[in-house]
Amino acid sequence: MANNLSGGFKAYLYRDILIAQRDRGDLSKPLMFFLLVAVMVPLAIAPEANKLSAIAPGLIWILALLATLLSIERLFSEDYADGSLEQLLISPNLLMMPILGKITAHWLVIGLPLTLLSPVIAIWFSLPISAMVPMMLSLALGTAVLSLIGAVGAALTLPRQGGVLLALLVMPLYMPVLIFGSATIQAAVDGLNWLAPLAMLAALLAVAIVLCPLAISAGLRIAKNG
Amino acid sequence: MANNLSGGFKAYLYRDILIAQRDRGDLSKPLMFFLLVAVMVPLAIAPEANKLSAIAPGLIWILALLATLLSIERLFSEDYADGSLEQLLISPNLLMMPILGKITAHWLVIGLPLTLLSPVIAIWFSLPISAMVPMMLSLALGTAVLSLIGAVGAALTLPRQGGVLLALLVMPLYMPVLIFGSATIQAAVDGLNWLAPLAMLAALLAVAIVLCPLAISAGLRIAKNG
Amino acid sequence: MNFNLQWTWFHRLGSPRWFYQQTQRWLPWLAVATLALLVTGLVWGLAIAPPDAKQGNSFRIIYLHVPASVVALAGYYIMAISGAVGLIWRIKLSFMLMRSAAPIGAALTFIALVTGAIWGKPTWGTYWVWDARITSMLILLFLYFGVIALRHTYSNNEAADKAGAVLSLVGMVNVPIIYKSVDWWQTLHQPATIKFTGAPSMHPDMFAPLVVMIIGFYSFYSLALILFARAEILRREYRASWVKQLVSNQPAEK
Amino acid sequence: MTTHTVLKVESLAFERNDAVLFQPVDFELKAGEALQILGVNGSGKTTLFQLLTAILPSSSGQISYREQPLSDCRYEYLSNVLFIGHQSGVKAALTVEENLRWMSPNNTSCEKISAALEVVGLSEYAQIHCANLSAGQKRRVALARLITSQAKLWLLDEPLTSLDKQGVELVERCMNQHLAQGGAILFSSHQDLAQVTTRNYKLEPLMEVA
Amino acid sequence: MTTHTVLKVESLAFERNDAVLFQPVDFELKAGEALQILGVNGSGKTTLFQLLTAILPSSSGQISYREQPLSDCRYEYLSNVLFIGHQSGVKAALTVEENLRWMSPNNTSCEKISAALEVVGLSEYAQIHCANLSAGQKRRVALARLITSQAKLWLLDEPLTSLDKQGVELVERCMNQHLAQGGAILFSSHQDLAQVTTRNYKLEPLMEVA
Ligand code: HEM
Ligand SMILES: Nc1ncnc2c1ncn2[C@@H]1O[C@H](COP(=O)(O)OP(=O)(O)OP(=O)(O)O)[C@@H](O)[C@H]1O
Ligand SMILES: Nc1ncnc2c1ncn2[C@@H]1O[C@H](COP(=O)(O)OP(=O)(O)OP(=O)(O)O)[C@@H](O)[C@H]1O
Ligand SMILES: [Mg+2]
Ligand SMILES: [Mg+2]
Repeated sequence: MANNLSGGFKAYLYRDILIAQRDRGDLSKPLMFFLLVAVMVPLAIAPEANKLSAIAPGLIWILALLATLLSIERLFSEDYADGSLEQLLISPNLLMMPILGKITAHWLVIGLPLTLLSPVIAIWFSLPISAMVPMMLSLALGTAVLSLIGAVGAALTLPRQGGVLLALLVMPLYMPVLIFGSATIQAAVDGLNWLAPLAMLAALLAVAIVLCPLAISAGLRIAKNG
Repeated sequence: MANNLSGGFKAYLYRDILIAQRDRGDLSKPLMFFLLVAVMVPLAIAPEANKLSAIAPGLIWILALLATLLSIERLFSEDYADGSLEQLLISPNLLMMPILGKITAHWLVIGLPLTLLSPVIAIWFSLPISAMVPMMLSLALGTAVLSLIGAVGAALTLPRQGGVLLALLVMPLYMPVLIFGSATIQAAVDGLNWLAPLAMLAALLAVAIVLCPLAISAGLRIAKNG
Repeated sequence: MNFNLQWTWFHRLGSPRWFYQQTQRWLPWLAVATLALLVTGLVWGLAIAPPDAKQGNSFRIIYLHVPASVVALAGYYIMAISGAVGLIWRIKLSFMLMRSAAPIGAALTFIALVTGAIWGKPTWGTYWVWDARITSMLILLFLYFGVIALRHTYSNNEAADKAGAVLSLVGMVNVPIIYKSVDWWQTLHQPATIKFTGAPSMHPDMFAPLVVMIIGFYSFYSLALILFARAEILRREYRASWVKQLVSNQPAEK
Repeated sequence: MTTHTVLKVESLAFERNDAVLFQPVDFELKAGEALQILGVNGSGKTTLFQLLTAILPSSSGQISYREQPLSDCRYEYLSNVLFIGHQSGVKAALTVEENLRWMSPNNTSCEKISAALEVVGLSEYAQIHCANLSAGQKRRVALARLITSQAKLWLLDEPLTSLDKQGVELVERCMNQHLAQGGAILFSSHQDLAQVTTRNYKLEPLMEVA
Repeated sequence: MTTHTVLKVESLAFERNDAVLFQPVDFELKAGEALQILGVNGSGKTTLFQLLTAILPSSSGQISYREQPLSDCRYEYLSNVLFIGHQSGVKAALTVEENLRWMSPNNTSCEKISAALEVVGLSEYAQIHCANLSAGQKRRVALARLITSQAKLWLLDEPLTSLDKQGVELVERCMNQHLAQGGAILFSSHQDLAQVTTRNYKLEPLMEVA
């Protein structure tokens, strides 16, 4: 357990993907969830195509954000309840690698499917084809940041695993991702330079990969004390 | 325990509100959550006032729907984990009343605050003042339906308390609420007759109050059989 | 020996008791200074300073709005830094300061938002506009709320303190990012239709009372922080003998 | 005849996914009697309790309460049953006192609640949230129901787990008192009770039939 | 001198919300020795284990591992510790075999895993999801780690809960074997062990100081 070279990264990555797959029967459910929400939007908002395509960049990002929020809560709460978090905390290695493993698993189960599926939603909302590549790139980077930041909130709210409280903590921190993410797509739609906002997302990801695991391991230790 | 005249309605209502208040420190958190999500929308979508007010009726409803989804999952899952669901199942009275008590508590904590807060969001999105009353009425009725339907999903997904799975189950059932709810506001904005869609919401509520508790008690018994 | 000296100094600084007793002496002076500054600033700003050429008298709300905004922003850093000090050196007192800073900062942010909205009505014709600075201020309010809310999650004070500190540190990294991104988002989407009147271009007669008010607000902030922290100390240290002694020494009547 | 039969189980069987769990169960429980269900881990004791509380439906066989089949007297039966299972139903967010009040019959007086807390040794913890209790203390909160409840039939699934020696004695005393008042107890435990006279019933795994 | 001191605890204390939990703890554990922590419910046994695994920070006192303070040899210490607490860390969504593989050292062979499952009596359940196990069976999954682990120091917080009599014997056999191989065991239990020679250490509640 967690004694290999990668210090537990791979072990936790595999385990969490396996559990996600067992729990949901299969991994296609997140995909269906995205499609379903995407279907709902035209129902709630009058479905004239030009109106929809105007708000599409923002909607895809709000969707990504909510999917992360809905699922990130369980990142540590089950491990906390069944005692495996204790086992993680007493592993001799650093906490970083297992934590990054768990977050990567979360991204592979939530962020990646959404990225791969986004072209369908884009066509639905009559987004121009030229915006596809920037959209997918921004989603791939941005959802990873969302998972990382969400994990900080999940660690800090552990003893109460509070859905709404977690949302309150992380949503303000999600703002930059949301802004640069939708700005990337919007810029591509408007034919402007979309590399600049995309680069900002990449920078955010770099910062988050370095800082979030620190905050998370501190948070997990504190939570056990709570 | 649950032996009084109302057959457990009041007992479970009080208990669940007390737990909600303990868990979140206070009951103001759902309010902040709504405000926060409302802030995100203009950030993701270009914030010109006329664009925002065009999509506002739909957005307020999507917001209500998501708040319910985020919170309904815990309606039974904690009781299941700590054994109090077992105690509920072996109470000699009918399950209806305790279940309705729990759902009412959920609505008081989530649906009612959202309804009371919606004028702030409406001003933010530059919705006309004349749409306020229909909006609040539709939210009051509609969020109750959302809680009832959500509870069915929560009962059916119980042993796995699956965030995404639950969303997948209940979202199709939420469609009518979403459609009539946003139609009420849209009609009021457009100066049309908004009583018709509101009446539909009231009818949905009547049906849900009768049918959902049945489905929920069946679901809870099945879940224990696992 | 030097080392020893350093540590007693450090220890004293971190001791809630020392803080409580020291501030007892500063408090009256600070209160008087705050009152003097605020009264001077308000009278000068509201009555003496000339009315604005374009906005008339409605501009006078600036004397509440700008100081509140400035101190609300600074307050976040004060909170986060005291949290960091607590985490690194395990000083209880700085956690207490952090905890006290959150509600004060939230209140000031709220004042900034409300006065801004009130000012917005006569100048822009609307209470709210999705402007970059305004939006980031709103998000700051939620960051404060998050720190306040988190402490109810923990029953153990120490854990609650540390969790709050971690969250405010994460927020501190994010505040500039949020500010920049919101700013950027604005310029990207639409040309700024509304511009703040630049501060340096202000007339000195209007500017001087503003400076007085800003200093007054900082002074008020320190006063509030000390009072909140003192209450927090009593609440947390109620078991300590010096607190018991303090309470029993109080005259019973009144 | 004062010692009437409280609970009678006749050739009760349970199938899950078409697999039968234990050999058909037959026993009778009279008022004033305690019956201990024995069986190795996984033999189906917990499942049996869930059958007896009608949480799970039985596949065949009959359960009768005071000579009546359970289906005919469900309300009366369940009103007279106190069941404490592996999960004790203690809510972490509520205090010890709130939990006990919530789990006790409606008309329980405040004095009775605090007396019960006194007996289980939790008076000092009355205002503490149950999330902050130790494993044994949580168990004691659930067991305080033994004192506040008015049910005649106790169904206790491993009541002794996590309890220290005084705790075990305490439960034994409660049980003896209940029996003396004409109550009946069905319980499972891997430990033998020192002070309570019990009969045993052993759950046997099903032999594979060829 | 072959029986070196494995773990030494000197006037260890713990405060939560400024309340001290137990009287300062002092004990020494040598290789080949088992030490049973005694104490009533809520005396702080679980807390002590969390101090010893550095999950919680201690307020004062010193823990040393092989004569070195814990802070100096954290990696070496934790690599040599096997801790099984109240919550056993068994994941409900995984099968018995997957769980054991996941909880065992990396290089554990398949044969060793199935041998361990054989010993704890779960061979037939290897492919069953742990959500579908009985309380005692779940505990046995966790205890199978006693066989696959290579750690020298075992910290077991109430290993015997939910186990039937054979299960208790099984744990005792594992413990004896571990001791014979020069391992050390610190455990808490409200039951007395029949077959393992143990020393006791009693956690005492703190007297209120005036
Ligand atoms: C709800 C609405 C508003 C909010 C949240 C808000 C927020 C802020 C903030 C955060 C500052 C920055 C202080 C600093 O730079 O450190 C500020 C300064 C200022 N605000 Fe507002 N404001 C609002 C509305 C208004 C309105 C309507 C006006 C007048 C037209 C106004 C005029 C100013 C001026 C003159 C300054 C100082 C000059 C400067 O530093 O640029 N604000 N406000
Ligand atoms: N939800 C379930 N789904 C499928 N099988 C189950 C489920 N719960 C229990 N089982 C199986 O039923 C059998 C009996 O379980 P039960 O919990 O009744 O045993 P028990 O006698 O109470 O054991 P213990 O002494 O460990 O508490 C076990 O073999 C278990 O694997
Ligand atoms: N998270 C917590 N926050 C506050 N107090 C706690 C917390 N966990 C335990 N306690 C308190 O600390 C004391 C010791 O608890 P601990 O779990 O260590 O006891 P224990 O000796 O293991 O008891 P048991 O025999 O019941 O398992 C108890 O009085 C309990 O109320
Ligand atoms: Mg059992
Ligand atoms: Mg314990």
